[in-house]
Amino acid sequence: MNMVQAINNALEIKLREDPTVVLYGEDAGFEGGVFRVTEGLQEKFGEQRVFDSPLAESGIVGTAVGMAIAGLRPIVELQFCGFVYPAFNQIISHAARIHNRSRGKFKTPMVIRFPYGGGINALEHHSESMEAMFGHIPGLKVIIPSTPHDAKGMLIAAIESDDTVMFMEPKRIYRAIKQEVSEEKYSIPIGKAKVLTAGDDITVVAYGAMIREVQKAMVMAKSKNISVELIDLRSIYPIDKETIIKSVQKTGRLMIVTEEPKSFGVAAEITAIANEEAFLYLEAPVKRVAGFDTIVPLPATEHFYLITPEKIFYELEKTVKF
Amino acid sequence: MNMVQAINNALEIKLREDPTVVLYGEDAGFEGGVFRVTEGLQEKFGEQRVFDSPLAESGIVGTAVGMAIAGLRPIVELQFCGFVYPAFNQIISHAARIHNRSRGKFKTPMVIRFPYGGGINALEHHSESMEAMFGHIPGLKVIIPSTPHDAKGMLIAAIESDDTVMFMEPKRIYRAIKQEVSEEKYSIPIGKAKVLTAGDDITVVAYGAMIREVQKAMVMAKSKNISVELIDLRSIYPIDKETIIKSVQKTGRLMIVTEEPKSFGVAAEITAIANEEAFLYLEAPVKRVAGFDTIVPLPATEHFYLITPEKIFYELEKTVKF
Amino acid sequence: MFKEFNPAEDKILRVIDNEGQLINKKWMPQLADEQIQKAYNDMLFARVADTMAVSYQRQGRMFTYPPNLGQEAISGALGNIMTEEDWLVPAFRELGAWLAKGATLKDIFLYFKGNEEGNAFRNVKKLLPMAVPIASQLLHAVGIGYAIKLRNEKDIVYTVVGDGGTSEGDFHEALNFAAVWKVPVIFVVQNNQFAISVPFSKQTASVNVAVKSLAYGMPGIKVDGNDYFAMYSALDYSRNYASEGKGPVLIEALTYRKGAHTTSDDPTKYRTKEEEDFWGLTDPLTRLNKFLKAKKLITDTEEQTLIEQYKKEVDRSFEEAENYPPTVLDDVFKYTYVDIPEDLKIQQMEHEKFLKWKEAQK
Amino acid sequence: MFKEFNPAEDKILRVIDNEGQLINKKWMPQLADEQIQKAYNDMLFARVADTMAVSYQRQGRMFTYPPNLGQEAISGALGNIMTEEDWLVPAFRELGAWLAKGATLKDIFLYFKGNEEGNAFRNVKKLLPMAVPIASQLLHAVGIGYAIKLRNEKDIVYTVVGDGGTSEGDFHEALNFAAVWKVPVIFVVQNNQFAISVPFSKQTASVNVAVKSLAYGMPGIKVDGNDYFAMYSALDYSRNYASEGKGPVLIEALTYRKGAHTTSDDPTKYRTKEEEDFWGLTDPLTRLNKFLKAKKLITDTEEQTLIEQYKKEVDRSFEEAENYPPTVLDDVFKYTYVDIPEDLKIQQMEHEKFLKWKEAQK
Ligand SMILES: Cc1ncc(C[n+]2csc(CCOP(=O)(O)OP(=O)(O)O)c2C)c(N)n1
Ligand SMILES: Cc1ncc(C[n+]2csc(CCOP(=O)(O)OP(=O)(O)O)c2C)c(N)n1
Ligand SMILES: [Mg+2]
Ligand SMILES: [Mg+2]
Repeated sequence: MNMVQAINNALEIKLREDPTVVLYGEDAGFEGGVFRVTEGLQEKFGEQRVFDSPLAESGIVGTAVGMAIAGLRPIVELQFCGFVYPAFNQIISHAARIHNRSRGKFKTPMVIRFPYGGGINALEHHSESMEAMFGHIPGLKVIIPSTPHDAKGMLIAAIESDDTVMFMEPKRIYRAIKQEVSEEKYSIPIGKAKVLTAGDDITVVAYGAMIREVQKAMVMAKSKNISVELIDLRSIYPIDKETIIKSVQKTGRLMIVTEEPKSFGVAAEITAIANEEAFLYLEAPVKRVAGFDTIVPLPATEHFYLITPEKIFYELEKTVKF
Repeated sequence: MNMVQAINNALEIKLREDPTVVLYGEDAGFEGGVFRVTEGLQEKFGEQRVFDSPLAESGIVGTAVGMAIAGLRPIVELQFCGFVYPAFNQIISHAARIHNRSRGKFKTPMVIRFPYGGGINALEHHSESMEAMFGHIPGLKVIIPSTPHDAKGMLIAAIESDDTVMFMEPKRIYRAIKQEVSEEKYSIPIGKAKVLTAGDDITVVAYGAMIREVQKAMVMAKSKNISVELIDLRSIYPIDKETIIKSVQKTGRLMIVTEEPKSFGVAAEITAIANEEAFLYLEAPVKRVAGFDTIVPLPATEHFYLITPEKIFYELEKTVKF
Repeated sequence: MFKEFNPAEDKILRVIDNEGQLINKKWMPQLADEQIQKAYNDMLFARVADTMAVSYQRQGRMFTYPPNLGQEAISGALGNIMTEEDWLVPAFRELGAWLAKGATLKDIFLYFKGNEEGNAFRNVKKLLPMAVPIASQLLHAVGIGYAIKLRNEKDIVYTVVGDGGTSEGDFHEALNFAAVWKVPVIFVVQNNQFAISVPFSKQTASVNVAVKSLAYGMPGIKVDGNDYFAMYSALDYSRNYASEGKGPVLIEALTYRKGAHTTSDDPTKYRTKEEEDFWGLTDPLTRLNKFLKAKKLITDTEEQTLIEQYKKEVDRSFEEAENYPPTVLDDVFKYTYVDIPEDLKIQQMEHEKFLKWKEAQK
Repeated sequence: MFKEFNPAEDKILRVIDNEGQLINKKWMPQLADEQIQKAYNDMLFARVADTMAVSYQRQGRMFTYPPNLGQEAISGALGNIMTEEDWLVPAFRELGAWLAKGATLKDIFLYFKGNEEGNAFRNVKKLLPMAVPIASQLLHAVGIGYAIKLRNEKDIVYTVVGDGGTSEGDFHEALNFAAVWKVPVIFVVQNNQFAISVPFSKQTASVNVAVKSLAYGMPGIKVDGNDYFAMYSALDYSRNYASEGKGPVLIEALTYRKGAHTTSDDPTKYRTKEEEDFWGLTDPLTRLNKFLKAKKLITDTEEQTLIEQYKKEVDRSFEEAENYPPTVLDDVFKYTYVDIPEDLKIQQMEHEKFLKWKEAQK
């Protein structure tokens, strides 16, 4: 399966086994979504459970909050990360807070899914990576898969979570990676990072579409005898400090690769964590390889903005040599 | 003047000297705002230039974007930091981007003012500190004064800036500090931090209402012979790396005091900067003293959440002793 | 009813006049005397509690509080219409409705004393906590309506918002979604003429609020919100409409916020004595009282006795709230997540360490 | 006009029928033959350019492009109504209107080839770049209208949005602010029946879009958007209304998106051949062509010649766009701020260093 199929499969499993699960969004019903992630689900589960909504993101998230309060488990699709902003008030003021506000009387078991990230030659607002903003909001959980296998297991965990989960889909690799994925139900716990490759010289933390880019850079690194320990963060919040710290204690060096704007991003948080918990182990400054603090350019210029394996290797080598 | 008066004075000066300046928001016209910051301005400059708007934050910011495009310099007031979210789409997708999108043909010289922060026994959503989110948005400038004097000079600079400026007002000290403030026009450049107290043992970076709390902690520190260098950050973005780094190179220790939720906050960014630019000077882990990653509690419980001088001193001492 | 009171022609449903005289027999609800008496008593209780809340606040025993004075008929009617199975999705100025839904005064006071525990209304099933971000709660009502419809249940969702709230994008999205999805939601707009200091005329240029229903293809009706019978009648008709699966209804309840916006507000800054006097004549309690007196269902002495009794009850509830145990650190951390992240637990533990250290310093 | 075509009764303004026959003399605009011919030619040009844009995209020479096929009468009329002093605040599917406002095809192609420089429309003063977040641009139009009013200028602001866009909160807030502030803004809703795959019936339950004007106290009118004369007439009337200081107007232009949503979309998935055929009969160019033919103002050969000429022109513009110099790193950094932060300059310098290193590796 590719990631689109794996997500579709996870949605199907949960829609089948749990009658409280509903799924909706702009074009998410009849057509199956602009990326065809929900294709076929309306046919299988009917218009009452899988449906199109009017074009209004605050409306989509706000109604989902209500459904969740009333005992459903809504999954909503927002069309692109750049179109989540109209829903911010509902996300921050309600989806993230009803449980706290009602002192546990009501909860909001809901999933807000949306594709994010650059590299697909898209229009303006279609390439954003805003995970740090969500990570900063008390009450939200924020997760990002990097493989079809993880996408399925993490989405199932998200749907089963009693907290609101932002499930961000790295659309650049929606169809780029194929993998054996079991048709059975399984879930991958929220909040656990995964060491993808063990190594000695430096720890690299990345997630989503950046994993593949780091892996390409690792081929170059290998030829220079640099041994990289690669961690797939998977969960932006809660963040798996333990896995990161353990690795940094071993390698003494840390680099973070993210496609978000650099300032005030996830990479800064991870740097702060390493600093707080592994200060005495750090042999070089933690390196942030991230997007520029600019708007993601349109396709003709985006190649300057995208983080390439060369760029990763370039910074990797410098950090290892520090 | 207190900070309310200083801000009012800055608004008056710019309304008087620049006919393109207009000022509006919910209750900002006739009544002079819920905190009386704009009091008297409608009387002085008429209903066309200082006015009430309908209750709709996206509308307020979105129309300001249009006004700015058409050559005005709108200043809009949003009632509380917790009510900025409905305007996020207009702020992120437009106020921060029109200049880029039109390749410099149009710009958005506008100021978005709003009170933020806790400590005033307020209702839910009235105590938030979301500066990190704004700092993360390419295209925005984000500034926070800590004194009446700074508030006036920084606001004048913000109004004169050709970029969109988020001007966040620490409402907890709106009336708490009185100062001689010149009636004359002056401005304080955006992006420059200020060393408030020179010291040797540790650098503390703070801003807004936290400055006063740090100063109280410094009294305790002094009695223990700890010499603190206190920096008022003033500008969240652009961030004045130079001033911070220079100080850390001298003291070898850094603590950041912010009232925002800790994870993915301003304190993480400053930690990352210190790590990148002063790694070899750091003698202890950079310490973040920040809010919990929870929702700010209501008044009966807020004292647990608020950062107190004792808490600052407690962490200060530990960091110095590290 | 919806045709008869076409909001585009700015018609208004009114059943009794300011003197408590019946002026519209057709829409006078069929209520037993005891029902009317009970309604009056509920409204009176709400008024007593509201007035006392303001004075507790003045005494510094409560934080900011939004008075309900003058708006009692709306929640009075709501209270008599709602069943236990119905949902109430309130804003923040709904004292009477909360009470009608079964919330305790103790909880309400607790909340305005700054303890979020009061907002849980633990003893009431289908009552949402108060929502502060204006108009945002309307979408929750629509989502709940969707769940009801999906499960083929019979509940109705009542949700309330102010005139200022009609300007927010969420108002629009909520009404639009509700009508497209045909969910059983009754939107009640308390048009009390002001959003803090901003008068209705600066809020919208439409002839009234009810006409906004046309934008969504749902019925809308403007009602004298200070007329208990008119409110009851409109709610009753709307409830039947919604429960027949015909979809949502928008009710504009014309009223006047006689008090301040909140206890931190001073309305004399932005409105005149004449205006206040004009609206004073429409007071919902006075009108219903006159109606009851004409029917000899109440006397001044009876009313006085009631008021004294209510005052005691309110004071008792307030005491309960005052004697409520103080909050603890755990209250900050316990509910941000259902499944609490490890890191948050560590933040709590570290703060406990600090508190111990602080204690030790003394 | 607004009374005659009451949107609450779902009236529609139509001037010629599908056969190009005049059916409403009263509202037939007084246009000279040459004006009508010019309008037709503009629409034809837009159609040729649009069709060719789709095929450039198919050839992989352009990125995603949103076709305008079938919606030419709306922008054709807009183009003839707008003056140089007027503002146009477009969404993203406004090819004809951009061209009418003076934008060059080269710029438009450049934009859809992924270069933001094309979106600046440097040669046109009061044309905003295209806005992608649905309905958000409407508020900018209102703000511009406010500036015009404050400065006592005479300009009119035209702004365009789709039927899907009417569901967004910003649509509501924009119309409400516009009416309260009484600004000279004309809102044109291109109701092309679809928001990507979602049909109008799932977008709203209101009888039409025009009736939504009642919610704001502004006039609204539903117009046959595939009838050039009806569109012209409605825009002309609305412009006069707005320029008399009476405030904003909402025009619903009923049309049909004959093409795909964008070049990445396949409409056969969600609509039927019958539906497409039905709307095919209302094609705006065919209708105007029939009208012109009946008046002997155009022949098939003339039209063919025009098309050939336009094709060459379009190809020339496309070539210009293709030959436009490639972008440089500076294009990423130059415009995020007017006053560029030091740190951003450093990010750029560091990336330059990396690019040099990379170059050196080869
Ligand atoms: C989104 C949002 N913006 C601003 C506020 C601040 N605020 C609180 S009440 C209020 C006025 C509400 O007016 P209305 O909707 O008429 O209700 P009323 O207070 O009259 O009951 C405002 C602006 C808020 N709570 N939420
Ligand atoms: C805020 C926002 N949400 C979602 C999208 C994705 N999107 C692009 S076009 C479109 C449909 C627009 O429909 P309509 O307003 O009818 O305009 P049309 O495409 O028919 O011209 C959607 C959902 C967007 N651009 N902006
Ligand atoms: Mg009100
Ligand atoms: Mg459309």
